[in-house]
Amino acid sequence: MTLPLGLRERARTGVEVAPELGASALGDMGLARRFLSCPAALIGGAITGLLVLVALVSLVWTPFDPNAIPQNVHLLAGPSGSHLLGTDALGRDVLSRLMAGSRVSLYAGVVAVVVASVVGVPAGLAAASLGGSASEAIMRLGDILFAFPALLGATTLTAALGASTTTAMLAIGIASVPYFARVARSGALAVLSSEYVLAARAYGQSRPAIVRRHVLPNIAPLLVVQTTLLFSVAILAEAALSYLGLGTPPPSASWGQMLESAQATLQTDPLLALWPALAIALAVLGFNLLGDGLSDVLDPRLRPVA
Amino acid sequence: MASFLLRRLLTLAASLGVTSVAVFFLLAVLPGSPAAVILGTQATPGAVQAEKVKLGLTAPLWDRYGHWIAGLLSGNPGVSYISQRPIGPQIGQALSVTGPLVGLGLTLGLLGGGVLGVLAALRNRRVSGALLSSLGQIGLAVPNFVAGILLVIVVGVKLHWLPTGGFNGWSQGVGPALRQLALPALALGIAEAAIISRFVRSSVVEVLQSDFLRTARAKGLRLGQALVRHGLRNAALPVVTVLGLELAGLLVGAIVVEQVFNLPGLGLLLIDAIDNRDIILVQDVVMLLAGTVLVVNTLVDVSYRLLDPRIGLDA
Amino acid sequence: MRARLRRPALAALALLAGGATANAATANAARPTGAARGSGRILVVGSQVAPPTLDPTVNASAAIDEVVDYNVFQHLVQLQPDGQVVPVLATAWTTSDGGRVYTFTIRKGVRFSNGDPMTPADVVFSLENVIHHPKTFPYAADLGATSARVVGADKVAVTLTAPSWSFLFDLASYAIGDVLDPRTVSRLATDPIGTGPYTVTGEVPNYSVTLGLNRYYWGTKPGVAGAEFRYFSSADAEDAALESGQIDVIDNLASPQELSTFRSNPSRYVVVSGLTNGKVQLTINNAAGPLSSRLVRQAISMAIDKKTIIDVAAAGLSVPIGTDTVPSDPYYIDLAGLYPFDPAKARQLLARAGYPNGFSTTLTLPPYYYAQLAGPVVQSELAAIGIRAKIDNVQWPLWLSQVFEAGDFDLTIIDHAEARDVANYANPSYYWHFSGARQVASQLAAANAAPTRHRWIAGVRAVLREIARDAVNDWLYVMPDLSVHLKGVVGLPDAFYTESFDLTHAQFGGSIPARLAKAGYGTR
Amino acid sequence: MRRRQVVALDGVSLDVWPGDRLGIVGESGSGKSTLARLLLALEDPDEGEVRFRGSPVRASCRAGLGALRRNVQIVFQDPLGSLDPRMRVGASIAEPLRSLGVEGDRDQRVAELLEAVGLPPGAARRYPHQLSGGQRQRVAIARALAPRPSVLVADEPVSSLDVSVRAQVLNLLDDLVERYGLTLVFISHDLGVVRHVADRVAVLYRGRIVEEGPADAVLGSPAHPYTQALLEAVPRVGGAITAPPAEACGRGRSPAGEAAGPLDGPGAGCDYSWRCPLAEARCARERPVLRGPGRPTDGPAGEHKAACHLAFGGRMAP
Amino acid sequence: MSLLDVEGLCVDLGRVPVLSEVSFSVGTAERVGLIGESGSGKSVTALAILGLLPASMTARGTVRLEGEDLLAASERRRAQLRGDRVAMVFQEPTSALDPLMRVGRQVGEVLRIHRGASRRQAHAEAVRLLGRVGFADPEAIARAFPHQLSGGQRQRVVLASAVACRPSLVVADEPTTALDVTVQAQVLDLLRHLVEESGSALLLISHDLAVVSSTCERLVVLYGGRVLELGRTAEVLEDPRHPYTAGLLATAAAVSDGSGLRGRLPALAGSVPSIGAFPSGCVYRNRCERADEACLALPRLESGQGDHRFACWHPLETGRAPEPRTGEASQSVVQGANRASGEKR
Repeated sequence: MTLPLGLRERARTGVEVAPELGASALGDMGLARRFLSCPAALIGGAITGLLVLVALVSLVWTPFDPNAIPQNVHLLAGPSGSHLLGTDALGRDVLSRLMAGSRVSLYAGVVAVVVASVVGVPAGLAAASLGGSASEAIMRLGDILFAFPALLGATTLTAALGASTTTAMLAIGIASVPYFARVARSGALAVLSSEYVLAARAYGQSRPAIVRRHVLPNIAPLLVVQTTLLFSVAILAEAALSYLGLGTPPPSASWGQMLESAQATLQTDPLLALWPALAIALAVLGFNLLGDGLSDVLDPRLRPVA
Repeated sequence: MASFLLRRLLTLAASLGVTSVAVFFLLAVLPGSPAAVILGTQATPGAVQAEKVKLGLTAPLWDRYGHWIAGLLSGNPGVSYISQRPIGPQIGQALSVTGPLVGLGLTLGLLGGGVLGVLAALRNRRVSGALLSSLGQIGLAVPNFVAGILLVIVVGVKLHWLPTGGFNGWSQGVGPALRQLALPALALGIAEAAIISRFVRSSVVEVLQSDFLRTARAKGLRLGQALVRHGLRNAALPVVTVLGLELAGLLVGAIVVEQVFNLPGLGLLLIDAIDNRDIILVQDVVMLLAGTVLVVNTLVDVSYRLLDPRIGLDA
Repeated sequence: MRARLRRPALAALALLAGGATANAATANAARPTGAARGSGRILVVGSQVAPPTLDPTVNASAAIDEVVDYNVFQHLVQLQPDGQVVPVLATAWTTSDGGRVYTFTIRKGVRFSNGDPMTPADVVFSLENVIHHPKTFPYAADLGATSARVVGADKVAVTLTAPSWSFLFDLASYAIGDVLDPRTVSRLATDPIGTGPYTVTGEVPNYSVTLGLNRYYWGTKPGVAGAEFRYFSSADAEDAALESGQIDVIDNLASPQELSTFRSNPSRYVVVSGLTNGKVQLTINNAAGPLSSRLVRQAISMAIDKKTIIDVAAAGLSVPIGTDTVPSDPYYIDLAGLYPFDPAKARQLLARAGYPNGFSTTLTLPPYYYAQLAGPVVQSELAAIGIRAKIDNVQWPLWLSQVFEAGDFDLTIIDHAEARDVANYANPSYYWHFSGARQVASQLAAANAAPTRHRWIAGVRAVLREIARDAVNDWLYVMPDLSVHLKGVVGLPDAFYTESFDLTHAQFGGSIPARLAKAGYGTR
Repeated sequence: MRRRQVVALDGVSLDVWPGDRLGIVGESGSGKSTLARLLLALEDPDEGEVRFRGSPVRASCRAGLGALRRNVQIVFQDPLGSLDPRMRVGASIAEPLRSLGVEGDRDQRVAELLEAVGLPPGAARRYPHQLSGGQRQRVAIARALAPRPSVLVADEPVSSLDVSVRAQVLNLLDDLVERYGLTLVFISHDLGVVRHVADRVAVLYRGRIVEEGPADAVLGSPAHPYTQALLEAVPRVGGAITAPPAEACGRGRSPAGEAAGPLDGPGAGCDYSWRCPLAEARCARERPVLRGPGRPTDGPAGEHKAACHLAFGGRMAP
Repeated sequence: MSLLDVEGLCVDLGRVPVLSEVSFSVGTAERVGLIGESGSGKSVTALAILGLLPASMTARGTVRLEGEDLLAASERRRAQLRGDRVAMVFQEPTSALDPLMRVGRQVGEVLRIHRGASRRQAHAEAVRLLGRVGFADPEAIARAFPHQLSGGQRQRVVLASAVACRPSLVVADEPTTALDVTVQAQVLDLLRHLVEESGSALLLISHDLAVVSSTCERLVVLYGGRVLELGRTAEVLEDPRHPYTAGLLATAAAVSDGSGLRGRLPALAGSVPSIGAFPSGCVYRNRCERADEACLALPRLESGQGDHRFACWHPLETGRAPEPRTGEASQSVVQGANRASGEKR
């Protein structure tokens, strides 16, 4: 349960800023060009793109049915022509399950992000625009949530709602709320203290309109970066929680599940654990790199105060 | 200063209070009861009820909460439902493992992350810097338990340098105990170093671009000297602020690493307690973990103000 | 299902740890510094679930008995690995009143490990303790006694509620038979005092329990200097510990799939694969919708290929059973062929029951490996006949409260580990809601009251056939027990019909006396 | 806890009449930006009030703000910071029209405004960072003019611009004020700049107006020693530096010649007295009121006034 | 031989030229002003002289200080010279000081580096220096942290450490831009006194013609990374030959002039391009109303009278007043002690 990895860092440091000198020389490059000229974004984008592609393909085609247990059980077969990555302890095709598992990982990220952002972003915006004791209360609640071991939240939710990817990611999403709230708040504070917001107030724009038309578009890059990083966190967490029996239930193919079931035959069939482990590491690396790259590519001027 | 401390302490107390309520009631609604676990499949409805009465689980929630809190405040964390033993010594024993483990992990993380981060910052925008950064990326992508297992293979099994797991207590002597904690601490420290190195890197990059560092160089210090004399102190400040956050991460990490290395620490205690619905033990351990994080965050907050002369304690 | 409460999927956290151990056999032979040496070596036993307490009178956890039963506490009579009930703290017994009263002659000269002499009064105290706490003393009901009293200088008489052919077996098998020192019962949780060869000398909760030799032991001193039970949260860490010589024995592997490593090195390891009393079964809620139909239950039985299940969940090291009995039972009967694997027939039965298109149901799985492994197979095989089972994984406490206590489930997979527990089918409120429970109850009562052992066996067999015909549950296979120890360790039990990991005769090296070998100690 | 109360402005009374070109001069910390925010009802004063066309307006009371919002607009110092970086220039200029509910064809109005500030129509499609500093400031001015305000507040509008661009923007402001008959409140630290756009000048020192009057009078014959010091300190091309006399400066007090901000001003007397080379005993005791020559108290509007015991007929040097 | 000789200094940011062929010199104890707007490369010039360019920039050409080529020197050698022979004052006194270090130590540090002073000696000297830059209670200031001082005080601290080793050259990059006008005057005054006292030369870099012209004996006008004009202050002010200089002069004079009142200001056309976006040939040609095809070629620095030089194909005639582009107000361009009024219109 290595929960909050990159988020922790981002929550504090926010977006890295390109050095002042040279910024004007790089000047008016388009978003696409800046993306293409940033190796981290490019590699991360390629990995995550591949992940999405595999997930989409797996919806319509996998070499075998990832969940069906064949009648004439061929257990733990090594890689072969028909089963490129072999079969698992129940005779299921590992490649098919790996492909299907990408869906679970992406789904995990989506659920976690939706929960974390739906709660965290409004909370952070409220903290930033209300200020004073309301802000203090919101942020202290975030601290408490943060201090609360996510493992316990996951256990409780699973016990209450049953083990499923959704439940596990609900817990991860809730645990990530403080990060989104912090980022949203610090970004919003930077925007709200800007002169263009002052100008907007001077021409009579209402507070909600300021948040909608100025704050949200301006903190969007921060949130996009945060979202990418939460994806990597969610993939790790899904794997960890699946081990604990708190995540995706079998027979659904999830990488965490696959790792969990592979550990029993680790000595004889280490490859069975290697594939999902590699998939997890690659996906996490991809999302982390994409997040890092995007934070460089997307507007580098806006940085959160805090 | 005093008023700031007072205010911070009040906030801390309020946070701890809210946390205790959250912990208690979250666990109160957790399905499954210690009575059922104790009786196992020998249970009959009457027996479960009798066991619940015996354990005091039938009292109103607020009474139980009050009883628990009163106990905690008077230094008595209560008696385990399942083992019927006082919890204090159990937690103390577990802390004697987890505490040093987390401490060592943090130390290794700070040292490794510091060195890696400074080097990556100095090599910023160069190939070697990118390589150092990707080292950090890999550290982030490999979960700490996988790192731990790799360590077991390489250091423990292939090289036979250090034991692969278990912990026989401090009574065996500090040396052997540290040897047993070395690999787990390293497993914790690697992931931590990866995280901290990224903080340090961005912090040092910022300092490297700062005017005062340029001024220091204009005075005749070479880059390295200027960094040592002026840069690192300044770069360390933002890193201090994340220590509280990192501690929370380390505590969670320790739970996992204790599993891998079979260490009788808080993680094992907590997971067993959850499995057994030993609710009061779970409450105590979670309060300890959450409380530690909250307290450390407060300490970090205060010390940050002490370290940085620009921020008054009045503010 | 009490037995073998293995640490669930948690163990899996140590992903890849097994890889670490592949070459560990040659590495790190150093023994932990914690092990005392002196006169001899301490035997270190690896296990998975640590005892929550050492008090067997308040908690049903099998992990308690694993350590303290037979090793620390002894019974009047005990069960040998060969299945024989033999006198231990009693030297002899007689029955009277049509089998309702058992009179035991208590062994003389026995002392508790604190030096207190064991008296018949202590025996009475121990039994009365069970009788007076029927609700919170685990397995108290199995004693089936109403009173115990001292009758003469060295005799204790126990009066049963009804004649029972399994009283001695129950007294030998469960902690209800433990003879306690009345002066120490308040400290049982940490300092259990018994008459066995060992006494508890140290404990690190969730990590280890150390046993030293009982100075006052009345029998032959064990061939080891002491013993330590070390608990592993991860199976891989446990395997690594054995391979690196940090432990000597693994009591019950977490999963049969680990076996291959040890089997491949027979010069170093001894693998003991014995059977237990455990019956791994697909429990069917007889009161839940379509499942209340016998035809449906029979269809399920025919849809599930036991061989596949045994291959997947037990590495092929088990035998199928067709009803609630295992080969070691005196009344064992093989009904495994009653519902042969035949999906086509199963589909017909389903159609006859009115479900030609099958139905949807839920398969609730506890976090134990056999259920986790067998679950998907069952799901897949049920799907083949049109029954769409959704898998719901639950934690153990939740399984207990939701499935076991509340009976709120459709299907579940569980190991019913208790021996001779056919009486569960006589309980109409038992969680599977068997509709014929009352009839079975009277049949069983009659059988137990049977004047001869033969009639008793015949009566129970009738019940077993009855529940099999009704397909109350789908019995899958006998739970195997897979232990591994280093070649030099001898005198360990060959089979595990109680929860005790009996170390009474354990020793390093040397040969096993023929008497013990015959009783089932260390022949494999 | 010892909370220091920060008084940014203290007892400022200022009238702006239609058609006025009022320059407000002050160094950093003199309260000039606070004054701008008060004028726009972006903040509320702790005491006193801001009246627009006779009715008091409060930032906290939306109801009375409508007329003010439509009629009073502001241009800030940093044109990059005052434009939303994620909004195209055209959208930025149209924003006030949208939020104030101004009817009409917005695109056309945007085009008009761009033309008025001397930007090509294509500028509407650009982002602020694609423009130069001067162009950005033109956009900010266009946005301020969008709702056809009658009053324009310019808070240091040219101090972040390149020297060679500064004059263009000042000239543009001048033109626009002329063309639309605007009332201008021009806030700056730079006397030279103020002189070129203002008819009337008020000098702020530590949150108080120390001198006020027609620009030629105030700048031509300053009555307050602070104004005089300010004027002398302005470097002239080819001129020598005239530093105001340095004071003893210790820790906690401000260095000579620098307004340390409104944090720890002396209590009763003239705020400038401890820096003033002419200060007398009573300057430290008694706070001078703003007054014109001749009369002991408030003079008529528009008259040259100064808050100095020694001004007008005191012993001050001309 | 001059104290500082900059010859053909070019600095590139990647492939973008930031400075091109910049040459000028500073004599011993001479005060030279470097005028430039944003993007002119004036700060880069300062950093190049000190050898403090960011890693992303590369410098070519020669920068000789007392005959020693700094660009060719090792970093170790340059570090020896920095703070000792050549000192630098930066624009932002707030960020130029280490926020975590007491002021006294920061001032004394340069003596510890170059003079091997002990901690105690350095402190004593720091206190003395702080007294010299006008602090009444230098002991207290030495114990203060930078944030406890005002902007002007901080800049005095920076000045104190700059002159601590009596360098032969002080490079001051916009030292007063962040300060209020009254403080600016004092700091400039102090700066001049300090360099005079220690016999140092001063290279004063500013965008403000008024500041530079009132302080320096010679001027260098930088635009788009190139020197457009340089010469003695009086000559350049009196007789600007480059249209840019002339325009700048007109604007600056009009703004800083104490006597003029409302009216149109003489203004330069267009805006300053960003780095890398300056036109080829004459860098000013896209804003210059005298520009024609000739300006597509790069103009060389032409010699005028004395050491007055300028780079323009169509220079203003000598003695002619700069032409205001607009402006009704009739104003003297130059005034004060230095002189001759160039009347426009």
